Amino acid sequence: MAILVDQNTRLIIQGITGHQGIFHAKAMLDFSTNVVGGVTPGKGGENVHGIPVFNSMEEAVEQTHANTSIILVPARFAKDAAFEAMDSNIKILVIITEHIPFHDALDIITYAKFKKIRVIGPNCPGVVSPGKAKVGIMPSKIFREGNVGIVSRSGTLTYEIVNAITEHGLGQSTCIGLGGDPIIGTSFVDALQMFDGDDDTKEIVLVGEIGGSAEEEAAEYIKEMNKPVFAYIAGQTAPPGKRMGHAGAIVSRGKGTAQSKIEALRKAGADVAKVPEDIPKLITEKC
Amino acid sequence: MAILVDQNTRLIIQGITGHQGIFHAKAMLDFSTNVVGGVTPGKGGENVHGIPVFNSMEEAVEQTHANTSIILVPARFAKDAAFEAMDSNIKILVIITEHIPFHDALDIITYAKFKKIRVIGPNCPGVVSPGKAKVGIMPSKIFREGNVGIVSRSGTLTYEIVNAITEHGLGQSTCIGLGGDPIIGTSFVDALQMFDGDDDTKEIVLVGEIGGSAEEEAAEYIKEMNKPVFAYIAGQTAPPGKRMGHAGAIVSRGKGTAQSKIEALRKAGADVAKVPEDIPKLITEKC
Amino acid sequence: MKLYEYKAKEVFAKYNIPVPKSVVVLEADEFKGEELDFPVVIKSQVLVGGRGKAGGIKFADDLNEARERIDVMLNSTIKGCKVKKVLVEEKLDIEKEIYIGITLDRSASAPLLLASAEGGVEIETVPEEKLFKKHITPFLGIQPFILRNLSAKLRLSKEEGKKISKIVSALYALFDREDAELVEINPLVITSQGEVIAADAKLIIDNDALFRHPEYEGLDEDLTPLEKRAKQKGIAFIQLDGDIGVIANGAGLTMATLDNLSFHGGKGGVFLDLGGTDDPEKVKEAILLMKDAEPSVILLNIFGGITKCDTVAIGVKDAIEIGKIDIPVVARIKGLNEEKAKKILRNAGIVAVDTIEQAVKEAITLGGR
Amino acid sequence: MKLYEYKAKEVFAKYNIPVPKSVVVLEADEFKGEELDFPVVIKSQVLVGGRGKAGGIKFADDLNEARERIDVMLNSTIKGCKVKKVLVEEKLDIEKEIYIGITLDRSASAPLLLASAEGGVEIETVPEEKLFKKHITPFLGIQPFILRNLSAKLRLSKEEGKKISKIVSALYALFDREDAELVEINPLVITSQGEVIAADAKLIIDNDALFRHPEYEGLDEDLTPLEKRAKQKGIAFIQLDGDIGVIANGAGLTMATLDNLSFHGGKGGVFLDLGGTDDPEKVKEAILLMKDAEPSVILLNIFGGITKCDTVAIGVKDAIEIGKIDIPVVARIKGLNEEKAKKILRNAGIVAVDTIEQAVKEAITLGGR
Repeated sequence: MAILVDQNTRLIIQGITGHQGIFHAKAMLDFSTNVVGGVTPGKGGENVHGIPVFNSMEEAVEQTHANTSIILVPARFAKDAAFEAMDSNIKILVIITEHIPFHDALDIITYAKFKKIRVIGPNCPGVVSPGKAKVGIMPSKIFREGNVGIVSRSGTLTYEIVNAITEHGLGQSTCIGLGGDPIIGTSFVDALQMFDGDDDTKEIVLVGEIGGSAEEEAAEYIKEMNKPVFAYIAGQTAPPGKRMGHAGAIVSRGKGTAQSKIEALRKAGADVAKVPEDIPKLITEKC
Repeated sequence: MAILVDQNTRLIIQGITGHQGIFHAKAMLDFSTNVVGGVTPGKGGENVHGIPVFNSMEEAVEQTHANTSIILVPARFAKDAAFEAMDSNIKILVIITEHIPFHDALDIITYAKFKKIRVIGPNCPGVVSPGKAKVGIMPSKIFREGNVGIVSRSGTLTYEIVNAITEHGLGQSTCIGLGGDPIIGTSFVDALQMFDGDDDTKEIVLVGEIGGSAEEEAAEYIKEMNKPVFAYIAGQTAPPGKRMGHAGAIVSRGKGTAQSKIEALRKAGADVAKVPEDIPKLITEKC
Repeated sequence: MKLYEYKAKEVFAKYNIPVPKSVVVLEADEFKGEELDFPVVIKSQVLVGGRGKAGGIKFADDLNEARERIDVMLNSTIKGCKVKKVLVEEKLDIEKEIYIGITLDRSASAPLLLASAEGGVEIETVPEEKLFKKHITPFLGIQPFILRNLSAKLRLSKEEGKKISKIVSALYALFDREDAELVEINPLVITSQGEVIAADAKLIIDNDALFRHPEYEGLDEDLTPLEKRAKQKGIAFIQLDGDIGVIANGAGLTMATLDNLSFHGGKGGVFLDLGGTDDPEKVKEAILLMKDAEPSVILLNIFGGITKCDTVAIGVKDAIEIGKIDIPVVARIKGLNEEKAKKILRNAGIVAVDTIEQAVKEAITLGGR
Repeated sequence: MKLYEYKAKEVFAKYNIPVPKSVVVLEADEFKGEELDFPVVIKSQVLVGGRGKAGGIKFADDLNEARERIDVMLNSTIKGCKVKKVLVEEKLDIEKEIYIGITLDRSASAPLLLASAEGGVEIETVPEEKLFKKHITPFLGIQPFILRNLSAKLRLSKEEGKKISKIVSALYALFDREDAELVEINPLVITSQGEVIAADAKLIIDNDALFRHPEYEGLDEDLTPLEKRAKQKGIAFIQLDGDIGVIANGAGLTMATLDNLSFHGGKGGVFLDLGGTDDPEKVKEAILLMKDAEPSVILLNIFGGITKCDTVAIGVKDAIEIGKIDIPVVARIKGLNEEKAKKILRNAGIVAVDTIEQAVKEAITLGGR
């Protein structure tokens, strides 16, 4: 089954003719993702790796019946691209772009909530359901079909963990990168709920980091779950008041510490790994 | 069963200490409506006919667990009152106030759609489910429990028809006044759908008028319905380009004529009465 | 409130929407010819559509010709509207005509932005596939992608697209901030020099929002003197073609009464909605207004629900006495305290009947025109 | 970007939020004493909280006293921050202190308006029941009812409520239009004369939105020279307390590496996130930046997914050669082309190991401080 993206995904790539767009269009195609079109204003009629390019989302969705879109445009154009996507008939919107102004992200996420559109990101590596579809920029080779659902606020750190899981002989149902910004469309709780209802997912890995209280909220939900949850929290030695690379990774006014998150998750029954490399071992030990 | 308002209605009256508020609070109470509170900023702690008055909707809903609110405040304060209601935990909002600026109504209705709040009105007489609850300003005495569902864009004209139905020995399940403005929260189609799913409603009366295309859209829906629909359309002799009392009652650029509506309704299988007085006869003849 | 073109263009200019250089003239010799370069366009200021075909728009190449035509126009009537002002504008060197409008889509409960590369004609006649249409979410307004898509649909050049995008954004700002029901530029002209100018301007302001736009108060409107008086009193009053004056409470009921009248061969001369009031003062105002409209007969149709019939009846009786009204009155009055009301009315010499059908027939007989 | 108080107050004043009369002083004798009425407050301009308790706020009754205190303050360090500017303000006649702030509630994905009648203290210490809290829907902003409820909660008089409502509306406009992450007035003072004045001002502007706010560019910030350089180059670089410089690709991985280091008894001195790049230029910049931070050892942790490990390795090798870096480097590099990469690094004299644990242990040994 997997969640969010699969064989039924019909994907539009917004910004397909850019450097990133061209590169990742190929990678997503190679992952057998059903990429049905791309959008770059003014370049309608062209094609990228055989994918038709349209001038607007409206046109693209009309022509291709797409249900999902991925945004790979520069930060200052991302809000417009997101609104255009949400005003077409898209149900799932993955925003890869980083450095989107936070007030723009607020507008995007508020509108998405109103229109019941599932937004992943911004500033995220996307979503991968191995063997089915990749809507994102994660490296394809590290994945393998399996039953571990992964949800994370990080990029490379997630790849490490995915890779370790794969090398350990396990595989993934779906892997979601939520994004490193303070305002994101999908939370840990949202993802846990989806994994909870997914038959293909047997175990869940949660990769959190300092900042905010999304992990604490996840812990509340984990209490009610039957599926085992394994977690890792980055930033245990981060000093307060500093943004650790991600706009959202900051301990501010004593809130959002790794300690608080780890404690909440442990209390909720999750296995919290000391270092990311321990995750696969913890899974096989328990399951 | 009835629709929208019934024994489970827990009503707040916004503007309860005004002239209209005091009068209609009594009338609604006498109709055995469950009026749980009123709101007038600055008058918290007072009471009207024993109904506690609160300073804010937030407080009122917190204290009374209200699920419905009725707005009886002057037009220039109506938007604020509506937003306040929608930001509390209200599910149904009846806006009686007339002459609300149309851009204010746009904002209210747009926000209501986003928040999935059912708005009736503005510029409407409200909703009555005889024997259960009245959330509005319709005269109480004309109603009688029964199985005719009534939905109308008009006020007094509806009272006439309700009264005629009652005098004819029939009764009403629920009577909804949608409002005479061009921008209203609930359409004929919305109301027909609700009546269609209501066991207490056996026949439906639709009272339309010139302007817009809500009746034509209703006709499309009526085609798919099993319950018989009886209709009357006012303004058959209205000259184009003139607003006939209601802001929404205008034939403009050849659109919104009574003829077009009557034709559409007839084609859809509704019985269209020549004069409002004929409605009860048509019902008993057919049912 | 529908604004005259010259007034609408003043508002447009406030929002930096380019309009032609112009002067407003009330008498031919006010126009000196120095204010503008010739040739000029002379446009009758009337609030009806299609004035061009009706002779309401003329051109002039010099001062003499201009004054002559202004004079003729100021003494003319366009589609029943007396021309009181003309707008004299520099003639544009037209390369292309565009249509831009923002109106309300009632079904969608949203503003609708409409544009077409075929300007200068009625938008209703433009085939659907040539129209750019986009609903605007009030909280979001005109986002850049909407302008991009509009430019693409209208096949505008980059330069045209830029200028027209600015105008569309300004037009939406105007629509929003001025509480407009409709704004329309038809045509929006692209000149041979590549300038983009609003050659015409349509603007309707929401009457219900005038309380926050005092600048529009007292503006010239296309109302009869009686309609103006009614507006001041807050009474819904419309003059119609026929001779029978109809007063009812509620817009729907008033319309239904007029309809019923027409089924029986009568013809309404006045639509007067009393609304949900039984305030004797307002009832009196209404009756006096009706008197001054000089109908052959007054048909009163009251359904008293919250409104008490007897209170209305007293108001009517008083008004008739005070106003010394000798126009026959037929009343159908039903609902709360109807018996009392009928008695009051009959004592005042009014025909008070039980059904609307009786009332309508009686009114037609009494009117007898 | 956190603004200094005096700068934040300049922005406040643009939005008509009343601030005290003041001057900014860089040297004691710049202050002439004529600009303001005595007594005055002398406030160190530093970007740390709690400066009052740390001696960063003083009062003066006359010019001499003021200059003396300014001089002392300009030569002092408050909580580790060197005082470069002081703000001298007329002292307010305080009747009441209020707290007003707008921040982001990440869980709700919405701005949160916070207010309390107990101003002048840290908002975290105010008990929940005394706080006014309201999430603001971005598209709706501050509606009148919110201001009404705020005034009621804070038990403001009608006059106070009016003035503070205006300030709250202005503060939200500022928050929205200036792309602020946080705005705070603590305290908002009500004087004995009934004036309402922002005695302090906190304002953080979103770095990612600076492209549309060029007016904030080049503003003084609380960054180390290296951090400033990193910011210009677009590299996420943070100086920490320890001695081991950590470079990794991705913020999460960099944090995880620092954490791992600490579990083994090491201490990170630099957080440097290379991001998703294998651009040799950027890699070089990063290494040179790291060199100038003078760590005892550099720990490189790369996971190559999209990024190719060998490209990164070449960048590292080049940077070490060009920068003549003699700081020991330990690399753990994994993923795409990892074998190639390890060979390149080893040839450049870098310790290249397989697991992060090995790398961490090696780094601690080599650093040896």
